[in-house]
Parts: sequence; C-alpha cells; structure tokens
Amino acid sequence: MNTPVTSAHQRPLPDPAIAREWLAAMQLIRRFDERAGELYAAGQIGGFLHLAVGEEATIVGASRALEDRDWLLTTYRAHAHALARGTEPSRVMAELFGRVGGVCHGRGGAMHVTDVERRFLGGFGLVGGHLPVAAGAAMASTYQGRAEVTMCVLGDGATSNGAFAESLNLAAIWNLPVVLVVTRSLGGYAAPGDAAAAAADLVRKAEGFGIKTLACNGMDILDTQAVCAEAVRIARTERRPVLVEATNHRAPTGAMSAAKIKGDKDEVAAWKARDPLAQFGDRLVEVGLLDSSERARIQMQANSSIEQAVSFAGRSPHPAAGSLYDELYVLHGGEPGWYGVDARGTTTQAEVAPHEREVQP
Amino acid sequence: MNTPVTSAHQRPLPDPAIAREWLAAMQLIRRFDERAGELYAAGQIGGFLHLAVGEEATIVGASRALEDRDWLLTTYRAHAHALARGTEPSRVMAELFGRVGGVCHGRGGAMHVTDVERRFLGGFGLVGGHLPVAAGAAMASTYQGRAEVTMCVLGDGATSNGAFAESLNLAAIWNLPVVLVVTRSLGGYAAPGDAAAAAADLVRKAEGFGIKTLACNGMDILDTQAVCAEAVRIARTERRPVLVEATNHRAPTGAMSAAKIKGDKDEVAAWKARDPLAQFGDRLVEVGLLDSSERARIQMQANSSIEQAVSFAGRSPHPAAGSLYDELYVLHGGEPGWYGVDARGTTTQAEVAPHEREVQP
Amino acid sequence: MSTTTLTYREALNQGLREELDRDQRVILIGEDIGLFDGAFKVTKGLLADYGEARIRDTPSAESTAVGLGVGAALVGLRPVVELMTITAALRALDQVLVSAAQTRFASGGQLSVPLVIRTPQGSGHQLGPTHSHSLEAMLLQIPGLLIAAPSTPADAKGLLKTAIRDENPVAFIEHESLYGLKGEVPDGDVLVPFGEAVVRRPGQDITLLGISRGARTAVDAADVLEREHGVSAEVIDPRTLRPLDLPAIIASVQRTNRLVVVEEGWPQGGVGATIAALVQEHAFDHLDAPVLRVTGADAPVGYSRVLERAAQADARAVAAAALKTLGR
Amino acid sequence: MSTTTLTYREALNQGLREELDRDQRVILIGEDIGLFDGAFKVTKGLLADYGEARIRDTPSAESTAVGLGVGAALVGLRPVVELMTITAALRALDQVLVSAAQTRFASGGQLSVPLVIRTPQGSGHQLGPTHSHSLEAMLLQIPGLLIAAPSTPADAKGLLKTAIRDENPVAFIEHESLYGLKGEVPDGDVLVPFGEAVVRRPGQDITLLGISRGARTAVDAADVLEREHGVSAEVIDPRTLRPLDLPAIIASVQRTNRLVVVEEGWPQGGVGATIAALVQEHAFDHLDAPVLRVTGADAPVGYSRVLERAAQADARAVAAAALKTLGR
Ligand SMILES: Cc1ncc(C[n+]2csc(CCOP(=O)(O)OP(=O)(O)O)c2C)c(N)n1
Ligand SMILES: Cc1ncc(C[n+]2csc(CCOP(=O)(O)OP(=O)(O)O)c2C)c(N)n1
Ligand SMILES: [Mg+2]
Ligand SMILES: [Mg+2]
Repeated sequence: MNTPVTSAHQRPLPDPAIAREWLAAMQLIRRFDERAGELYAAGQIGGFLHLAVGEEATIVGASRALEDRDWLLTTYRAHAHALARGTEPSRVMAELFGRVGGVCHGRGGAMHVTDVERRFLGGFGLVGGHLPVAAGAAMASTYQGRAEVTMCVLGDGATSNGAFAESLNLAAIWNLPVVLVVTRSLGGYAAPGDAAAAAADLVRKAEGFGIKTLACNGMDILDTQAVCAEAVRIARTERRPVLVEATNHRAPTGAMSAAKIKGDKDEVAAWKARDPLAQFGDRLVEVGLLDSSERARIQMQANSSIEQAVSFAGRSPHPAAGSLYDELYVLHGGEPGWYGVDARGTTTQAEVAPHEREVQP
Repeated sequence: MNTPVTSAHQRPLPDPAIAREWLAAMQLIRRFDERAGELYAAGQIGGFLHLAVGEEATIVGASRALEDRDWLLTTYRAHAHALARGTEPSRVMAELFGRVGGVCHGRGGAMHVTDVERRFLGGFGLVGGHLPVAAGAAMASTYQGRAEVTMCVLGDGATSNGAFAESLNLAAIWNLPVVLVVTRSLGGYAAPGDAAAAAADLVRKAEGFGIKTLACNGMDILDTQAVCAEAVRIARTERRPVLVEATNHRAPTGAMSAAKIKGDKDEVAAWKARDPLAQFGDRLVEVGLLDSSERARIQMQANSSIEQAVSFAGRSPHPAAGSLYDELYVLHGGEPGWYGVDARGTTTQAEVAPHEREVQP
Repeated sequence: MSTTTLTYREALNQGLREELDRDQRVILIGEDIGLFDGAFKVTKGLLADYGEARIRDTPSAESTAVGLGVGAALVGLRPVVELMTITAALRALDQVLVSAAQTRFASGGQLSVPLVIRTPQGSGHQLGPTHSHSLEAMLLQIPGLLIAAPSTPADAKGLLKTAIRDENPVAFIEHESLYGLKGEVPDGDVLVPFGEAVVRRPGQDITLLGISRGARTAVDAADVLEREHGVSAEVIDPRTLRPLDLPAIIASVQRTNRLVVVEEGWPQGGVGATIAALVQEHAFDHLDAPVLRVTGADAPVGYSRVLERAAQADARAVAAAALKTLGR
Repeated sequence: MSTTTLTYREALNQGLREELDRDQRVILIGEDIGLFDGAFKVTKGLLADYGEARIRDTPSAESTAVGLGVGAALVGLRPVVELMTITAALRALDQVLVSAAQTRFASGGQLSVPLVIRTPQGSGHQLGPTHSHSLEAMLLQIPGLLIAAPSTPADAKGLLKTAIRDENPVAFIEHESLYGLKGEVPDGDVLVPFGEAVVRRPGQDITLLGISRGARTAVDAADVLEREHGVSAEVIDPRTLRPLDLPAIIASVQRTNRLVVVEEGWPQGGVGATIAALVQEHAFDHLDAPVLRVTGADAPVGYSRVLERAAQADARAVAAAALKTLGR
C-alpha cells in the first residue's frame, strides 16, 4: 500500500535505554515547539517559523536511522532536525532569537539552522532546493571512498518541483547513496490541491525513476526508524538511492507558525489520539518500560532544558550591526568588504527594538 | 515493449493522394536539409542548424495527425516542422538566411522558426523550455471551450530536465489536452549518457506521472501518423495528456549541422536501409501506388521548390540595422525605443559581410 | 474622483477583481492563490467568486507556472501569474527571459505575450537570507519585459490594471512590507499609465528618487531633512522601471542639481547604478555633486533584526547621503 | 617565465588539467563535458585521461548540476561545474544565489562552498536571441559570488586556477568568440590573482574599460583612436568583477579625466552602469565629461548577421563615444 496511515505491524521495541532516549528526543522537540510558538506570538522570534508538532516521530525516527558519519539535510523545518541530531537546544533557540549565541550566529534563523559538527548541513529555505545539494553530498562520499550516507528530508509539495525529478534521475543513474524521506502531510499546513494531486502516487512516481521506495507510518517512531534504517542500510551497502514515504498528520495548528493546537473539537480529538509523542509514551508505559514518574521526569527534563535554552537565548547578545559583512566570504588575508564595493555612503545604525509584525502567511 | 525499433505491424496505407502528399512532404524536408547543410557549410546560413535527416517520418507523421486548428510547438529543429505544417519553403529558407523575407524577418533563425497563421508556435531554443508553454496553450484551449489539441515535440534529452516533470505533472493533474511526442534518438547527435540512462524507461517514467503513453516507430510514417492520431484523438475527446515515444535513427551526419551523411561504411549502409523517406517511397512503389516516374517527379518538385526557396532567400534583403528595436514591444502609440533607454551614445553600423565561423558544437 | 481607503493588499485584490469582471480572458495562476488566498492574501476570496477555471492553484513549479502563462497568453488569454516570492522567481527566469520577453522579437512580431507576473519582494519581517531579496535589477536587465513597482495602494491598483491590459509581458513587483499600508484608492476603472513618474513631494534643494518601498523611505528622509536640516527635498517615484520616465528625473535634477537614489536591492548591477549612470550622462553639467545611492547592503539579509535593519536602506541613511551631497 | 602559444580554449583545458593533477578533490560536472569534450571542446580529452569518477557527464538539468556541485563542495570536494551557455545558467540561478553564494553567510560561517561555475556567453556566431546572451550583470548582483571574466588565454588559465583554489564560489565567465583566440600562456603553475585589473594598453587622454570580450574591443578602439585621431587611450581590463579593482580604475580616470565602459551585456542594470556610478561617486571632480557606456543594444540579439552586429558594442562605436567624451 502506498499510503499507510497505520504501521504495517507493531514493531518490536529497542533496548530500554534507547527507547527512553527516543522518547526524550521527541519530548524535547515538542517542548521546544510549544515554547517557540509562544515566543513567536510574543515577538521574540521573527520570520517564518515552521513548527513540527506531530512530526516528532518522523524527525527522530529518521535521524536515529543514521550514524554520526552520515549527512543530513532538511527544509525550513530545520530547528527540529538539529535538536534530533543532538545540537544543544540553547544554540538552536538563540538562533531563533537571532542572537550571536545561535548556531548560525543569528544570521540564518529557524529556516537555516545548521550544525556542521554534527554533519547537519541545514536548513534550506526554498521548496526542493536542497535535493541536488543532497545528491552532491552523496556523490562526494562515494568519490572519497567513504561509506557515508546522505539523508534528505522533504515535504510532499516538493515532489512536484523539477528539482525532485532532476535529483531523483541523477541519483538513480549515478547510484548515489542518498535516502530521501518525504513527509507526506495529511493534516496541518499543506497545499491541498498539490498534496492530493501530486503525492497521491508518489511511490509510482519515484519508481518511474527507477528508485527503490519504502513507506512508513510517520506517526510511529518504531516504524519510521525501522524503515529508515532499512533504507540507510540499502543506500550504504548497495550504494543506491532509496525514497521513504513517511505519512504524517501534522497537528491542526491552523498556521504554520503557531504551536497552539486549535481547530474544531473533533479535529483536535482525532489528532490527539494520533499524537506520536503520546502514543509512544503510552506504549512504553504499557509494556512496562517506563513508569509514570519516569515519564514525568523526561517531560520535566525537556521543560527545564528548554527553559535554560530560552534563558540562554534571551541573554545572548544581538549581533553587532557592523558585523553585517562577516561570515560572507572566506577572506584570503584580505579585508572584510574587499569583495564588494559598498555603494552606501553612510549607514546609520537604527535603534533596534522589537517591531510589529505584519500578518504573515 | 517500450522501445520498438520496428513497427508493431505493417500499417495500412491511406488514400493514394494522401500517401503521395506525405511522401512529398518528407521529400521536401529532406531536400531542404540537404541544401541547408550545404549553405551552412558555405557560410550562407549561420548559427546552430539542427538538421532533421532521418526524422522526416516522425515530423510529417506527427504533423499529419493534427487538424488545422491544433497548435504545434517544437525544439530548435523548427524549420522542418514549419515545412511539415505547410509554411512556404521560401519563407523558411529566408529565415535561415537571416533575411526580411523570412518567416520571423530574420530575427529568430532556424531555432525559432514560427508560423502563427498555421498555429505553429515555434521554435524554442532551450532544451525543455517549450513544455510548460505547450501546457499553457492546451489549458487555454480548454478554458476557451475549444476542442483544439496542442502537440509538443521534444527530444529524449529533455526528459531529464525538471521542465519535463513539472509539465507532465501539471498536464496530468489538470487534464490538459496536450500530446507530447518524444523523439528518442538511437543515432546521430545525442548525449549518449543521457539518452541511455534517462530515456531507457521513458514510458515507465511518464506513467509514473499518470500519463497515458504510446510508442511508435518514428522511422515509419504510417506507424507514427497512426499512433499520433490516436494520441490526438484521446487528447481531444478525453481532454487529457498523452505521451508518444517515437524511436528514431537520425542519420549519422557526424555533426548536427552537416547534412552530408558520413561515418563508417557499415554505419551508413545500416542507416540507408532504415532511411524513412526511401522506405516509404519503396513501399508506395511496391504496392503500385507510385511509379518510378511519379517518384522522380516528387523529387524534382521538391528540388525545384527548394531551389526557388534558395533563390528567394538570396534575393531577400537583410534587415536594416536600424530595425534592431522593431518587433520587440507592442507599442501603444508610443515610439519604438520608448520602452528602453538605450545607453549607447553612438552606434556605427559596421559593414556586413559573411564572416568566418569558429568551430561550433 | 471618488476614493476609498484601502490597504495595498486590498487595492491589488480590487484591481484583480475588476479585471476579472471586465475581461473573461483574464485568469490567475499560482501556488496557493486559491484555497489559501495567496501567500500574502492578495487573492483573498477570488477562488470562491471566480471558480477553479479562472483561479488556478499550481503545485510548487515556478518555471512551469510562468511558461504556462506564456502559452495561455499566446493562445488568447491574459494570465496573471503569482510567484510566491521573488526568490522563487529566480527559478522561472529562463521562462521570463526566453519565453515571455523575447518571443515577440524572435518570432518577428508574429506573437505577443500579454502576461503579468506578480511577485512580492523585500525585507522587513526577519525572513532571513533566503526570503528577503529585492531583485528588480535582475529583471531590469531584460529587454522586452516591462516592470512596475508600486509604492502606494492607488498605484498598486492602477498599475496592475494597466499591466493586465498591456500587450507586453510585465513583471509586477510588490513589496511585502507594504501590503498592510493604507491609502486612498480611486474607485472604479482608473488606470495609472506606465512610464510616468510621480512627484511624491515637491522640493528645490535636492532630488530623492525611490524605488518600490524606497519611495516611501525617500519621503521619510525628506521629512527628516526638512524638519532637522531645513533642506527642501523633492521625492520622485518612477513607478515603472521599464519604461522609465527619464525626462521627469532629468528635469528634476536640472532644477535641484543633486540626486540620491534609494533602493533596497543590492548595489552592484542595481537599478540605482543605472539611474546614476543615465543621469550623469544626460545632466552632467547640471550636477553639483555625484549622484549617491543608498541601497541594500552588499550582503545577504541576515535573520537577526539588527542585521536585517543594518542591511536596509533607511531614511536616516538617505538623509545623511543627501546632506553629504549638499556638502553639509 | 617560459610561455607557450595557446588558444583560450587550450589554455582553459591546460588549467583544468593542472588542477586535476594537483588536487584529487577537483572534479568536473556538466552536460556533455565527457564523451563530447564539452559543447565548446574546453574539456577535450579529460574523460579519457581522468575517468568517469572525475569527469561527470550530467543530463540536461542545470539547476541540479549547480546544486550537485554545492553539495559536493560542502562535503570536501572542489567541483567545477560547466553550464553549456549562460542562458542555461538562468535555470540554475536559484542554486547559484541561495545554495552557492549565501550558504556561508546563512550558516554563520560554518560552511563554505569552494565551487567554480564555468559558463560561456556572448554573441558572434549568429546563435540568435536565445543563445547569444551576456548576463554577467545579473551575477554581479549576488553578494557572496566572485566573478571572473577573462579576455586572454593567459588570464583564462591563470584566473581559472585561482578560481579553483578559492574557498568562495566563483562564476567563471568565458566568451564564445574568444575560444579560438591565440596568445602567450605562462607554462606551469602561474596564477592570476583576483581583484587586480590590468592595463592592456597605456594612454593619457581617456580611459577605456572593457569587460570580457569588451576588453578586446576597447583595445581595437584604442588603435582606431590613435591611428585616426591621434588620441592616446588607456585600456583597462578589470578581469574580475567581484572583487573589482576600483582603485586601479579610479587612478586611471584621475589621470585621464575621461572614461568609456565597454560591455556586451544589456545596458539597464548592467556592469557598465555600476562602474559609471562608482566612478562618478569616487572621482566626480576629476571627470571632465560624463562616463559613457557602449553596451549591447537594449534588445535581444537578432539572428540576422546585420542585426547581430548592430546589437554589438563594436570598436567604432567605442571610438565614437570616446571622441564625444573628448568633445570632438
Ligand atoms: C520555492 C519556494 N516557494 C514557496 C515557498 C513557500 N513555502 C514554504 S513552506 C511551503 C509548503 C511546502 O510544502 P511541502 O513541500 O509539502 O513541505 P511541508 O508540508 O513539509 O512543509 C511553501 C510553498 C518556499 N519556501 N520556497
Ligand atoms: C538549456 C539548454 N542546454 C543546452 C542546449 C544545447 N543543446 C542543443 S541540442 C541539445 C541536445 C538535446 O537532446 P534532446 O533533448 O534529446 O534533443 P534532440 O536529440 O532531439 O536534439 C543540447 C544539449 C540547449 N539548447 N538548451
Ligand atoms: Mg507537505
Ligand atoms: Mg535526443
């Protein structure tokens, strides 16, 4: 079946310590998003903020299929992937605050969160724009004789873009070890015409390019992790591309940037019954792998870690206006600014204060 | 089978008059190409000249599947399609000479030959660039409630471009009445890596987008016409896209711009045995539909029509240098040049003489 | 002439509605313009009122959206294509240049392409380096392509109506930070002609020319100059970049003998550079000082609000440049 | 320093070979660069000599070719991507701007993109409106992207070697009509630094600045001026547009007090406009006449050889502009 909304079967649980770590990672992302949504509403975080509420199982499951040496790229929903990959929440939150303590020093924001030490290449703002970049990374690994795999997470909407077809084609004819994880959204913010029409036959489409395709229930971390691990194994050992379709119900948050779950009662109830974090926690409790106090401790740890992150972010200084031209060129002993001839005779540094936000999509 | 190199079966012949007209059209294109190749070598024709020797059955067969009200778009191999559609050879040849008598007044050249009266929208220079334009034309026909069909001819190389996937996807989800005729080249100028890798599973690829696919022997005008006519019928009556894969052996001309058949003896012999023009003529003679004097007369008519075209083209004046800005904007009573502010203080009109040609791809 | 107070966004929506009502050939094409009312809500309610055949939601396929518009235009329609951001428009630049702008020329005048490509640009909402571009200068390069860049609600509506009726392809550049701006908009069928600059504020001492939101920045700068320095600045808004009302610009400079150009785009290869080059060429002897440009910084726009502001062409910077030009 | 006479094409080929030999991280990516030796035969023989792993033939997928290069660069290679024409490069502009040029900034300096994008441009072979573009000005807009535009075989090789070793993304713009041009090329590992203009011909009366093939046109014009008018023109070739050697240009203008810029690209938003704007800004008091530009016509390049020539910036036009600047 192309479009599972439930897992193929109940997957076995991993070692207790691992299961708890997965739950903790999902919890951390959830809490981060809840707080980030509030701080966005309060004007502390700006720009576009694409939350991941409901995608935690997909994000953590996919990331836990990777080894440290593997490369990861994703869309604008980058903050969550960085957290999954192990980047300190403080440095992610500070990035969303636009501060120098941010992982990109406040230059990139949520959409560009990147952590090269963890081989997380970011954070790409344009729909589908990271696909060829992922193909290139995979090509380089093979060229260098290294058994690394590149994972590229994208949305179903991106599969209508030419970048998808071009990259799939190349990955297929060049046997690139890249795993494409397509988040097929069945809820939340999505272009309905698009999702319905373009992704309905995603598996058929991908197979048309000669790409091996797997599907998973993106709401179930066990299924997602197992299927992605299989995809990674194929990519790593057989040196060829694999596409994983992860079906997903993003929370009915109404807007991409508000974490608060809203919508009508039934919709909310339906989503809550699917909530990947609650589901996984319940399962761990059921099988006796977690008791309720441990569960509460994991939640509290997430809370406190995020509160520390918020506090760190709030204390981290704004970048200096004069640092505008930094980190743009690699200077070969040249001076900053040498590469451009700035025409701006005089730049006054306007006072900086939180400014009102226009209605945004 | 995805890739027929022979026709599925011997197709029945059409009415004698029609069969002769088809042969004459193929002959005209062949002769045009032979002379154009010579004139290109002599420096009378410039730029890139993509000859169609070996593609006559595909070009005429596809075009004879259309009605007058239908729209046609093609690649840079546009001169041949214009001839197939009925544009006077003189106006096509004059275009290749870059003269005002040319169908585009010498502005476009071979790659942009266009004849809007015959609903031939041209002539597109960028690989795959005409695909979305064709989709748009098809969309407009349906919007206007007209049963027109749009045919778009492209090469196999273009199927690796994102434009192909994007346009196919749209054509499929919007049910656009567009017929894509993909010329799958098995010989002549082609990017081998590309053709081999990308087009091998063209049918599977197209069907991945949910597009109905047909295949024909592009060396056989009867098969090509019949299959394209079926595709046009489906597009017209069912209002949905169809892709036709026309397998083709372009002549081993060595370069895209030289009509002279060269290559090693076996290669030439193999191609001659496939020559779509000779094959079709032979068949007409075999079944008694044509005698050798009639065949000679058709050849002579083509020759004389092309000689007239060459003569017309040679006599047609060069565009005036001062007409540089004409036919660029639709002026609303404004003056030519009003839309731009030309910074060029002084323009000397250099003497114009045939200039030497650098080695070109 | 009766007017109504509308936002820039509402004025665009009204202009689209009037043209959709007037001419059945007008259709709208773009990502999320239907069910989502457009990324910036400019097409609000149009799907409900005009139906799927005329308000066409596309997938994420920018180059194809423009090519689609070209094809429809060639076959008799007057499409308006919305691209979500000017950065997305980069992906369509081949179609914009080759299919939209050059087809009339290449066909020897046989074909024309009455197509409007609407796209928002600009910084101001911390959208970071990928979503804050101002790229009108790249489009200005392209002969055959008209460019409108309205800075008021009235011009947004009036220029859009003119664009839709023009037989040439038009890039219609909106500014993301102006969508909420209110202003008086003439009711009914009032068009704003292309190629006619407008004086936003008369003055004698110096000319400030502002492009897109830069026109508003220039007015703010003129206020500062008047209030704080007793300088009388004339503000010109060219409104369309192709055609460009060079005579109006030259006439103003001939009176004031000084010019500062304000744009948000990058300086190298920018619009301001072109205007500076043209003005020194046509009014060399009238210039008492070099034409200065206040542009976006020659760097990406950072996400941090400090960096975003620092990269902008702001009123204080314009005032400072004006004073420098005046030798003060 | 020993030299060999090579064509511009051969010099590029030699430069590629030397870098391929020197550094295993260098790989080549592009349509038809292997089996076909490249559309303009620049990569002749490289597939046979370096193999498929390093000389990678891509399908027709321009944006992906650039994105691929970016990805490979991020993971430790130094890719050189060839785009068949600068018009094809339009399709890759999203990747050039967003992935190649901005990634270092957006990542806060974590990532860098040592990538070279080679692409030919220019008119001269009647390739018609779609294949004759000169679009360096669009690329000049992009902060983060270095631009080299060699006009001699020696610079072709020397700048290409520097480009490949630079840690920043570089757009390397070749000219289709220069591939057959012969010149003396230093043997071995000789680099040409970025940001250093060269005086092609010294002179006192006027400065001519030429970009890409425009540098040669400027030399031709200087010959005409000398021979026919007794005017001594200094010709400057900036060689790289970003970084631009503005000090050298200003210094020359301070001596000659006059400047004509020669480029083949379109005038609006052009490189010449930027240089004119910069020069009047930095050397206003030294200019005895406006900076004039001789550019490609503000129209597509027609296929007809008359129209093609008429659209070009030719030596006679440059000489005429120079004389006008000199008041003659
Ligand atoms: C080229 C481009 N066009 C438009 C946008 C605006 N945009 C942001 S998110 C989004 C939806 C994309 O849908 P999908 O690919 O399914 O991703 P997901 O649902 O996972 O966010 C769009 C259109 C963009 N980021 N890039
Ligand atoms: C975007 C673009 N890139 C490169 C070229 C140069 N080019 C001309 S013909 C051709 C081969 C295209 O192959 P295919 O699509 O199979 O067409 P055909 O074999 O029918 O000519 C190429 C690459 C071009 N015209 N447009
Ligand atoms: Mg989605
Ligand atoms: Mg082919």
